[in-house]
Amino acid sequence: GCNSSSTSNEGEPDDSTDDNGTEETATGGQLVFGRGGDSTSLDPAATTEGEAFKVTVNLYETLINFGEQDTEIEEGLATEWSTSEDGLTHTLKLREGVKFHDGTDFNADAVVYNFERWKAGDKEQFYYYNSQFGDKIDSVTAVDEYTVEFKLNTPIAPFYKNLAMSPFGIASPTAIEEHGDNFFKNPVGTGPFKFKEWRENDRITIVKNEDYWQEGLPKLDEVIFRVIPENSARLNALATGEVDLIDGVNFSDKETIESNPELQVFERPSLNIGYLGLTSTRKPLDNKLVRQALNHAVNKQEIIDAFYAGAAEPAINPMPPVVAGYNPDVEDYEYDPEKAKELLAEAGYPDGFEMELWAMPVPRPYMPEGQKVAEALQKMFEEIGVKAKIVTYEWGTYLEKANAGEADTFLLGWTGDNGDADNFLYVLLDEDSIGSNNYSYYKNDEVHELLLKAQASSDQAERDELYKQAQVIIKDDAPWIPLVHSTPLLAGSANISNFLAHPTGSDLLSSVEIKN
Amino acid sequence: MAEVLLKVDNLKKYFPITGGIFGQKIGDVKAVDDVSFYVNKGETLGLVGESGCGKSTTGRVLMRLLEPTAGTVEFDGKDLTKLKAEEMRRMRKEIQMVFQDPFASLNPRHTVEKILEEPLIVHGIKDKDERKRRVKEMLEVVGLNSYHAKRYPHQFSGGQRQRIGIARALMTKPKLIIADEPVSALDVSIQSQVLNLLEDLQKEFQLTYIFIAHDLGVVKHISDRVGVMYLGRLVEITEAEKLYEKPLHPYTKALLASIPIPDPDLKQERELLKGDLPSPSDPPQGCAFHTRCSDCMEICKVTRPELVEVEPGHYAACHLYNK
Amino acid sequence: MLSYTIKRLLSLIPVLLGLTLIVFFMIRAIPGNPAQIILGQLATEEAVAELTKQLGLDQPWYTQFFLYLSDLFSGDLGQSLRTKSPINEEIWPFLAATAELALCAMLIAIVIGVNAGIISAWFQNSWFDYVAMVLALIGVSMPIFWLGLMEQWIFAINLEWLPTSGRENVRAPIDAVTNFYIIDTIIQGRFDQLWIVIKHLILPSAALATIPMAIIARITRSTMLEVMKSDFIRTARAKGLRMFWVVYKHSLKNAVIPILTIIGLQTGLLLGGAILTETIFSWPGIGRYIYEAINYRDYPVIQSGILVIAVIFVLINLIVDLLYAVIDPRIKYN
Amino acid sequence: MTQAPVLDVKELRTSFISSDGEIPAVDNISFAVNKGEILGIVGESGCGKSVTSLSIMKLIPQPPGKIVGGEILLNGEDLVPATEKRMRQIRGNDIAMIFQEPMTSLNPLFTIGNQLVEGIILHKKVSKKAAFKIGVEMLKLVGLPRAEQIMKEFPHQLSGGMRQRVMIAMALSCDPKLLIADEPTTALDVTIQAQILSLMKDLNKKLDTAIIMITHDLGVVAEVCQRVLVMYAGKVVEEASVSEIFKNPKHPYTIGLLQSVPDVREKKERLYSIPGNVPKPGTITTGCRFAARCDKVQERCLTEDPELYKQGDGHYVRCFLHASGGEI
Amino acid sequence: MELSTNNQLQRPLEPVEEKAVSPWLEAWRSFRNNKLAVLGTLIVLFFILLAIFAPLIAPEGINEQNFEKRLLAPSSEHWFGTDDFGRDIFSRVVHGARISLWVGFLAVTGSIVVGCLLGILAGYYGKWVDTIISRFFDILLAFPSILLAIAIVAVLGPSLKNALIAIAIINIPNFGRLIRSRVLSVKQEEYILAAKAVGMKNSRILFHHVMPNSIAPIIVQGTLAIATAIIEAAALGFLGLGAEAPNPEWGKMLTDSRAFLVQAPWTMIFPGLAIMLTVLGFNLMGDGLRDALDPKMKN
Ligand SMILES: Nc1ncnc2c1ncn2[C@@H]1O[C@H](COP(=O)(O)OP(=O)(O)OP(=O)(O)O)[C@@H](O)[C@H]1O
Ligand SMILES: Nc1ncnc2c1ncn2[C@@H]1O[C@H](COP(=O)(O)OP(=O)(O)OP(=O)(O)O)[C@@H](O)[C@H]1O
Ligand SMILES: [Mg+2]
Ligand SMILES: [Mg+2]
Repeated sequence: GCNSSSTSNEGEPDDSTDDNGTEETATGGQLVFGRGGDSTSLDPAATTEGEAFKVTVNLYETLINFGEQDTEIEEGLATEWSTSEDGLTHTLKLREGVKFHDGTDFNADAVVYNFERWKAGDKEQFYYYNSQFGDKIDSVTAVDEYTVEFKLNTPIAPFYKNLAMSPFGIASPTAIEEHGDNFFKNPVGTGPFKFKEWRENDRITIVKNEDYWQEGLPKLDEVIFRVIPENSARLNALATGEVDLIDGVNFSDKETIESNPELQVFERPSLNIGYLGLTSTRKPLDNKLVRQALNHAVNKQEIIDAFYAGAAEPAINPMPPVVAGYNPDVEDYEYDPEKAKELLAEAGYPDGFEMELWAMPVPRPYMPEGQKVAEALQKMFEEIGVKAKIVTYEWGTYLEKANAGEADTFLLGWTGDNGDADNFLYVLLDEDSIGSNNYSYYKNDEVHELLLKAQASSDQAERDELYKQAQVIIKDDAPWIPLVHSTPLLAGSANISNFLAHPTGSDLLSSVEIKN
Repeated sequence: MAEVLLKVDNLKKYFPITGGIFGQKIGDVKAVDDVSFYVNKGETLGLVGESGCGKSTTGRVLMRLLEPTAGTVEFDGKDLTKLKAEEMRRMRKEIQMVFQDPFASLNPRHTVEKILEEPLIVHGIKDKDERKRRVKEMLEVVGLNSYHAKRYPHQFSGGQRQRIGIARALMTKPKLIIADEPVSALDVSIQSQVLNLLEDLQKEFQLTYIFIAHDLGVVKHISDRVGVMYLGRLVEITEAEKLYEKPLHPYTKALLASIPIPDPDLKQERELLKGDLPSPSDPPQGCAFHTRCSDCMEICKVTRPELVEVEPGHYAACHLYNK
Repeated sequence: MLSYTIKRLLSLIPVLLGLTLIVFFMIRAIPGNPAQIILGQLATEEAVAELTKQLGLDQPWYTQFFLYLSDLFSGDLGQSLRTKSPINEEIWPFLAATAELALCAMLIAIVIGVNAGIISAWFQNSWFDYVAMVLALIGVSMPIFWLGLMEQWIFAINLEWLPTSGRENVRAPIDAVTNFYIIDTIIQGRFDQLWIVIKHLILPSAALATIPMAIIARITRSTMLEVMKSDFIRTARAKGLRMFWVVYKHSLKNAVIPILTIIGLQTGLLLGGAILTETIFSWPGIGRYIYEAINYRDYPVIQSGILVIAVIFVLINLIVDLLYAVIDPRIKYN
Repeated sequence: MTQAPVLDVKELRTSFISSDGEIPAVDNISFAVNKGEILGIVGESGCGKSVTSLSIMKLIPQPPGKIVGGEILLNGEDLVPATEKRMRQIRGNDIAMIFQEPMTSLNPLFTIGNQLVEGIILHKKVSKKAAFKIGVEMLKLVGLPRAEQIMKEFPHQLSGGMRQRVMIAMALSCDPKLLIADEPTTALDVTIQAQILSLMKDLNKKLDTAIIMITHDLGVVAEVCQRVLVMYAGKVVEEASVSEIFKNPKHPYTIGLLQSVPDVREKKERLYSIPGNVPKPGTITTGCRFAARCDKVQERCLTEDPELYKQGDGHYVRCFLHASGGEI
Repeated sequence: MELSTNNQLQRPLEPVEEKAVSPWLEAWRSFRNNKLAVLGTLIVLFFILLAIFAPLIAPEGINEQNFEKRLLAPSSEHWFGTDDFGRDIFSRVVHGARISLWVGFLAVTGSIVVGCLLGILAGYYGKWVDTIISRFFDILLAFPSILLAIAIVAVLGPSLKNALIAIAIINIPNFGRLIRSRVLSVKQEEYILAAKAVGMKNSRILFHHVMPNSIAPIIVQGTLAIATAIIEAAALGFLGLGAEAPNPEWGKMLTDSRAFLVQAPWTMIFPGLAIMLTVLGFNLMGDGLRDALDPKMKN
């Protein structure tokens, strides 16, 4: 297992520090956070995994922060920032007097060190850096001890939003050097909590950072992230008080939890889309009419009522409405099996056809019950004469095969990283993204042009307009059946207060309080 | 002199004992060790000896149900040990066997008819009615009824089963029958029925028997000549009368003396053999019997005595007569 | 005895080798390139090729296999692709968790199963016999995943007597030394925690114990019945021995070999078969460890995980074999 | 022989309950064993010899077996109603038993010493050490060499004859008044059988233990017994002293039996044989059970059940031919 | 003391009219008298009938989704309640019998065929053939079976068919070993020696003596194996590695309803009971068959 390398000064065994801690502070207390999977790395830059960020967001801080429950930008480790006219130079003023958990100072050199480290790595090592910034950052320099200057090759429209993403948490250069390859197991940041122990597939323990720069934070003494893979088992553990807070709550349990006075439900604002991809290179889905017909066949509200307990809204566009650039004027294909049949007949399939419908084997926030949604869809398609065979693989294979275009239709979804439209439309539907996140092999030159243009622009209004145009085209082409924007649920004991679920899925726990 | 049907020379059968780390051979069980004898046409040769002395093994090696380690078995002028598998298979028509355990030697899932028919099928009698007829005949011959044909072995008593076993052996009209303790598992009153049957059949079909038993009374009753085995070796062989009246080998003497006689007045003071039968995997040096022999001499501990003709037709393997 | 042990150990080599080979091939037959999986959906082709090379996956299979074997010989189980930790270290807590669960389950199964079997045989055709054997039959017919869920529903959720899942109270975690928490709490003198650990063990081990318990009870009963028919039992009774001694001394020792065989077999099966129970009770055990590794195409983990279980399984059977010789003087191993 | 018998069995009936109903394996058997006497019981397989002996020990497997009637008087005490506890005191102490199969009658997993000492400690209430000493003595008594060593050995290390000696030693270790030997030599070779028989005769003389010798070998009977019981299909068909049985057998079955044994002394041209098979128990319910195989069968044999008719001093026959007490 | 023969008054020595009683008939008689075995057979028959007449018994079918009727408790309309699709659980359980029985039967048949082939080869030819095949069995048996099944399904991809194949594979060594040991022990029997002595060819001995005497244990083992195969299929279904939606496979029904354990326990109770009962039925029947057929218990 992973031994605790407690950064506290006392060299005493863990339990004694632990006990002292609880006795000393009046607030404090311990929060056990039950979740579905373990982190694979605690070096946020080196991973793409949501489960990792859930922990690292509490260990590291980013230069810019998102809002408490939105993706607006706020002060983080940087207190002021400014952009040059041409949009190519960004200057950030850093917070003073912040220390890393290992006692070293946070300053401009540390920021530069981190960026250079990421820049030196390739896409495999530091995915988000390469996808969000990549070669577009020319240089990062320390102007003085607390000022950093970024020079870009081309403007990056969502530059600050990107900086606020969890992967760009600033780590202690000393610790990076010291731990080398094992840094991912020994995280050192400036965040409200310090890393204590990691037992793989079981739990990660983080403890209060006594020297945190924000007065009075964090409230908790200790947070334990505990792995309970099964959703219902996790809820059971919450109900019996073994854990205090859980994510991945089945929508179907919402009512039960709400009716229990000892529990409460938290809703995570939606920043996601769940959809059924229609691989447009595969027969007969290469026919637009067929794709539209399938769109007409789906009763989204029924799915939402049955599997989301109403905690979702039907998706019309490939991005959630909260994201700037959302086009509210696009109309959805209404649920109309007759129409669907007509379209099919028009496309040359009056008797329907057979196809595969791939269902995700794992619960995701945008689709906690992929298998069941698939079953419901299967039934709906049957109504219009399309026989869908439900197919599933383990998650790794699933993605790989879908990526290779082997699926006729497949369930999938996306949770936004930074709340920018680019992070949905370009990433998911641009032809550049075929082979990465464009699983449906959708290709439309017009859309491609619009998206590239939006990417290059730093005028938000112009960008919004471009994205709106793109959505209209995409709607007509129907490369997907956009299904839902879910409001993922969390649940906690009634003792918890001040917990705010963040749309990105990484929840900062510094102001959470618990009455024991 | 009568015609010799079977002649066995220097027959040996060793079973390997495996062991050690690699399961390699670490020794031999000399189940049959250099045995020679002959059987005349139409006679019964009895083989007696204590349990484990190699009687059954001898019987099986003769038919090549076990491959001999060494030696020759000449049957009707042919050396059986040299025959190819297929030739031997055909030859089995001529030599048949009756087994000791009437419960184990009949396939529990076959009807009597099937059991008896099989030898005919195997030896190429294709006509079904012909086979059926012969089965019926044979059942009558061994004292069963033709209505028994459809029944299964478990529906018969031990004695009846042994009759079925005998019938099976007779189906192919063999010349020689090796009977391996055919009556040991039977009760006295049934035993005599089977013995009588065997004798009747011998007369009727001019059969030759090798009759293996450990009951000296039975052997004497049925045999013309008797061979006595001890630890894989033949220690004495001669005509039955002679053997019982004037045994030569000390082991034979002791054996005869051990038989309880069903006559309360005849409570003779007998000489009991000391000790137990040594293990055939580690037989004593020299004469195998010397450890229990009351007449043991020095030479007995060193040299193995040969089977010699002490008197006409009376062979013994003992140094007492080896001059 | 020693030479027998050596002989048996040597004879394990082909089995283990074959096992390794089969696992090796099977893992490679699982669709999906591990390099791709590790790098995620967005990796470039060159990067995948690079990592493929780095992992040695481009080598011919026999080279890969022999490399793997030579690592195994030096006691190196390889490195997890996912966590990049040496499997030697990583696997232990999972193995220990499963072992603790399995041993606990086996203990329950043996104590109850053997005694129920003995008493059933002793009082053949009594009501106890009937009830015990019907229960045992239901036991062998029980889908344990269902039983586990029902247990959870009744005892953890409705009655709230026992915790629903996990090994410990995460609020006051146990400092793992051996990773056998019962032992850990005892050597650390934390007896309040010992109780908690035991409470966590009860439901999963009860679920896991069901089938072996039922099987052991049935085997015990039938072998005891057979043994109790034997001549030497009649001898013992003819001596005037108390039935208790006849049963527990003379009969049991003779019935022990088949019982032991089943116990060995079941213990081995539990180690790998605990995966369902582990899933239901969120037990951080080896079954789940391997199961998750399959999802991630973590070749080395799957390979070594299965191998470790198989080796343990084979070793348990070896121990059982050696125990035969201790119990039965007739089995002379030379 | 006016002395009170050690064991007096009166009208013992033992049945087995099966799906076909109640099958009497032992049907109204009466006999007595006197002190120091060797009583032989002969008969074909399945005629109820073992059931008789197990009934005396009350070791009939129950169910399906059951003693349904009669008395078993051991020194006047009726064992039929005796409790299991009382029986445990009697078994091995007052009545000891040895069995046919020396190979399987010893527990293979315990040392000879362990098994020998067990009974001694139980009945003689002595220390382990003392019991061990007695055990060694007993082994020496039955003529086993290196007794101390054998105490530490396991049954499989001994030959059949040695094991049977151990069984005898075990049986005699608590000075029983009665020893039941159920075919003790059937599984042994002739030479070993002779050793064991002579040992038993010696011990009988030396210790004055009464012995019930069950066998199917008439030679053995002639050799060791004083009195004989001939059983057929669960019933005693003839009882007499040994010399009477051999010189003057009366029951057709006894006669047939004696005639069908091939004799080493003289060669008969043809053996006599009793036709037919031993009936399965329970199949014959009326008349004399031997009637089907008897060549002297009369009308009434098929309908009436003959009684044991007294034929003079201690000679009883269950045959209508001798109903008047005369001879043919 | 002379003995005359030929007495008129002989009672028949045996009843002539006694019928031929084949060992099978004998086994059937003893099976019939075994109450538990009969009970087991009735249970199995019951489920077989359910499977055959499923469309008549439960005409509602397996996939009548009706979201208005989600998670209804058992009632006269829906005996076992409804699931989260509003589907009638009774209908699904009834149709599920088809899948479970079919999987159990096919998987076991498959392993019997392959296992027997290998087992006969090993037992009959001995030497290196035996060594190789036995080692192969040893290796397969050294895997914990469920893990092996999971791995096989991982290789083949999760589906009912592949689950069936995986179950068949993991059961092969059981049958292989059984047959091998049967062949070896039958080979030792005296009646085989007798057959050889008669001059029978090996192939004939194999087919006329060894095989018929091995059928009984295969039937017994096969019945019991169907029981385990049903559980194994359900376990794979439970792990999401078995039947595809909307097949009402019992194990899959259990996982699908795990979330409703508290809210709607009937969604779990009935499929679980169905598995248990079917398996119990096969186990009882197998036990009964063992008692009736295994020659060791006879005599
Ligand atoms: N297949 C075998 N493998 C090894 N040893 C064997 C084999 N068959 C027989 N033996 C040994 O060979 C010796 C002679 O056995 P065999 O069966 O011929 O004796 P027997 O005289 O027929 O004895 P019995 O009177 O008990 O039938 C015995 O010691 C036996 O253990
Ligand atoms: N446990 C039992 N269950 C049913 N019937 C039994 C049982 N034991 C004995 N019998 C029946 O009782 C009858 C007498 O058996 P017993 O063992 O006394 O015969 P035996 O004279 O000792 O025969 P053997 O010479 O074969 O030992 C047998 O026919 C048998 O069918
Ligand atoms: Mg023999
Ligand atoms: Mg008996």
